[in-house]
Amino acid sequence: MPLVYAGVCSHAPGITGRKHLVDQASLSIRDEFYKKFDEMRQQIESTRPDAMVVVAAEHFANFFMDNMPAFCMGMADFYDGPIEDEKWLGIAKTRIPGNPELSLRLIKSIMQEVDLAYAQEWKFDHGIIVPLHFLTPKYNLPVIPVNINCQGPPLTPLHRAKIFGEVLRRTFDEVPERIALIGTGGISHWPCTPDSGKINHDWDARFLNQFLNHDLKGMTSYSDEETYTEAGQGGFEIRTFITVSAAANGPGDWHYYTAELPVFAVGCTLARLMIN
Amino acid sequence: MPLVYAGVCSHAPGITGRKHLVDQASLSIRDEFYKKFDEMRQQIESTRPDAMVVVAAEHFANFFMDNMPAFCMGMADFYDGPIEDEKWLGIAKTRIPGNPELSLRLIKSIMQEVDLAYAQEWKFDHGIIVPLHFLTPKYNLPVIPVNINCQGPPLTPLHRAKIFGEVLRRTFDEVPERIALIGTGGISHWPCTPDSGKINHDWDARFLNQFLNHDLKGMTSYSDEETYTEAGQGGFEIRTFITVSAAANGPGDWHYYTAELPVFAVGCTLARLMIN
Amino acid sequence: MSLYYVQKLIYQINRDENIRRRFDENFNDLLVDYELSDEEIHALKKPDIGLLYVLGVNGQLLMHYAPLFGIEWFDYLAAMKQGIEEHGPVRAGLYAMTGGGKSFAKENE
Amino acid sequence: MSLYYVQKLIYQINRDENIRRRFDENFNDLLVDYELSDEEIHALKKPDIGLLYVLGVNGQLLMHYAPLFGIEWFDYLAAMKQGIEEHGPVRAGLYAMTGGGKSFAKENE
Ligand SMILES: [Fe+3]
Ligand SMILES: [Fe+3]
Repeated sequence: MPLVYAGVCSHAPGITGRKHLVDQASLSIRDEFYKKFDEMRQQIESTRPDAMVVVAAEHFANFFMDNMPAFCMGMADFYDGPIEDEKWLGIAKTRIPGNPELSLRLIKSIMQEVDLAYAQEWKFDHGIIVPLHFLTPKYNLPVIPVNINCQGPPLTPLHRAKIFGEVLRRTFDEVPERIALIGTGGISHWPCTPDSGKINHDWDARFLNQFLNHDLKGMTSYSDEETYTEAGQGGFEIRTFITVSAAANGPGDWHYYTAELPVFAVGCTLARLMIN
Repeated sequence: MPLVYAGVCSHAPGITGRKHLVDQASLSIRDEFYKKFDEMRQQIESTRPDAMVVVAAEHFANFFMDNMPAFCMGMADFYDGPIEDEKWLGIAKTRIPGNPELSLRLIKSIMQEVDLAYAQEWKFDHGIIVPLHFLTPKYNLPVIPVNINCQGPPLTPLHRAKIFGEVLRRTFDEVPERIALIGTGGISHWPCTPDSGKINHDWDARFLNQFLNHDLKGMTSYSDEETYTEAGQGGFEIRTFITVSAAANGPGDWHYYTAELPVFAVGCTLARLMIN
Repeated sequence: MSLYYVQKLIYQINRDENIRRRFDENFNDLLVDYELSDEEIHALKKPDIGLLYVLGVNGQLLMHYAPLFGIEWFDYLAAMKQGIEEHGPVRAGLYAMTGGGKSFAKENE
Repeated sequence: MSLYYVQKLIYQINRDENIRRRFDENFNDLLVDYELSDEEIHALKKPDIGLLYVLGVNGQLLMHYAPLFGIEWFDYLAAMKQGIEEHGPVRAGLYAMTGGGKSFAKENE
């Protein structure tokens, strides 16, 4: 059982960068959210992973329209981050260990079915470093980053994100290493657009319900137009949830959600899936 | 019948850059080769294409191991080339028209099945500009470039190059534009390695025979180790031939080959496929 | 298509130290390296954040560009809204593909 | 793994005008920006084309690097062969995956 953990979490930069801006009345909610994030860290650690594969949706840190891959996996010795200003993000610059030899085995296997790009250099933006800050705060677990194009249209089709998840799982099952898989992003949010700060609580509830019930048909049925209208630009990041769901092949058995921290500009979400 | 032409050709830089270095005794062979290239141009023009899709294997002009896609398609308004020195290559710098709107339709369709990257900027190296120099010498036909990773391991698997060709064909069949498809590269050669200048005539004959007989099983049966040993680094470029063969779905009905121009450092190859 | 070059310029200013230095020292000289229309150059230099939004610049790029000119967060958000009012719906890029980039806050809340 | 940075440096010298200028003006200063071992720095500065080949640098990169030091084509080819003799088979990259980068000319001809 080389896939030992599968989960998802939010990655909005406000979670670390604006923690001091949470109003007095909401401090207990913030602290509960952080506590749940730490609970997730403990869950992961208890599965004794050898590496963490983080499937994220980056924001023009490494990838641009001069060469925009649908999927890309890191194959570097180490990764530096955050690429953003340390103070703005509330996370100090650091170097995170990779495992290029494991990356190479995974990539060679995955590319038999999914045409992913590979990258021997990668600077983590908040999409990866915010989750790592909570889930492996000592940065002592080797990380292998993955990106899905959720930013520059044409975006990666949802059903390809599902197939990618299935192939990831098949590939993890081939290697001896114990792997924790984390998807980051979503759910509804409108970062850096006129509706920034808005959260569509109902849409989040609907999607999260599909996710927790392993309803891949439901999760892959959204059009980009629909998602943008109802869930904002940030909603495109459901691709990372779909990949993790397809890889785990199981329903959720633990989760946390709150829309009560608007200064974080996202419905803060954490979930763990059963691995079947 | 929106795929109106399918063919392949060599792209070695010596073909244009070292044309003055052909020894006196071989000038007639050189001129025959150029004449055949021009015959191919006439064949293409007679099919009245609206655009030419060039499937090539570039040489670290645009793509590097910081983000190496298995497949990438251009989506730019125009493309500049050659990226190399004009005198070294014997081709003047120019701007080649693209068709970004057609690119977008193709990419959106292809990415339903093949996870290709897209690029809104692309500088052509000899892998594309040498063929264009002969096949659309006025640079007045819109070109859409495609790259397959034949340079930085892990390389694109041969069977994915085949699937990519099948998907390209399905996609071409969906659009009203008349498309000429050209694969460039190969066959055996040892560019910029200790065996530079060598040509394996027997290996070329075997592979070309498979190509002309639409033997995709044979063409996709080579291991990279085998190809490197017998056909050199340049042999990895058979991926472009495989893609074109799968797209055309037919045998060859016209070809030219000579190993008698060693100063071009490649067995000079031209072929046209029947479209079935 | 030249939206690509507008975005590329902003991307490189955001991520490439050498380009950022050229932006600081001589923006006109830097602009020459990109294929830009007069409207785009005007929007970039002013800067007209609203027009850049309407031209299709992704917010993930634009939100890093505004502060270089001292534009604060809420002014940045307001500028995008005003851009839609002045110049009409978003013309290209992510938001044009998905509804013109208008605010959906009213419809949904 | 630091083969990546050796190749990146050569790639950027080949393709990026700004990096090329820094290479011309102050190579030592440029080298600091890359994660390189002493052996790699030595091979790049000398330059030891044969050792760079053995370290795994792709010929499509290396053949553009040699002429920057006035190394002619046939000397470039000879240097690679000599590298294999001196330092053993190619250690990483394309040629290591596919037979150690030795010359196959004799076996096949
Ligand atoms: Fe995000
Ligand atoms: Fe080539």
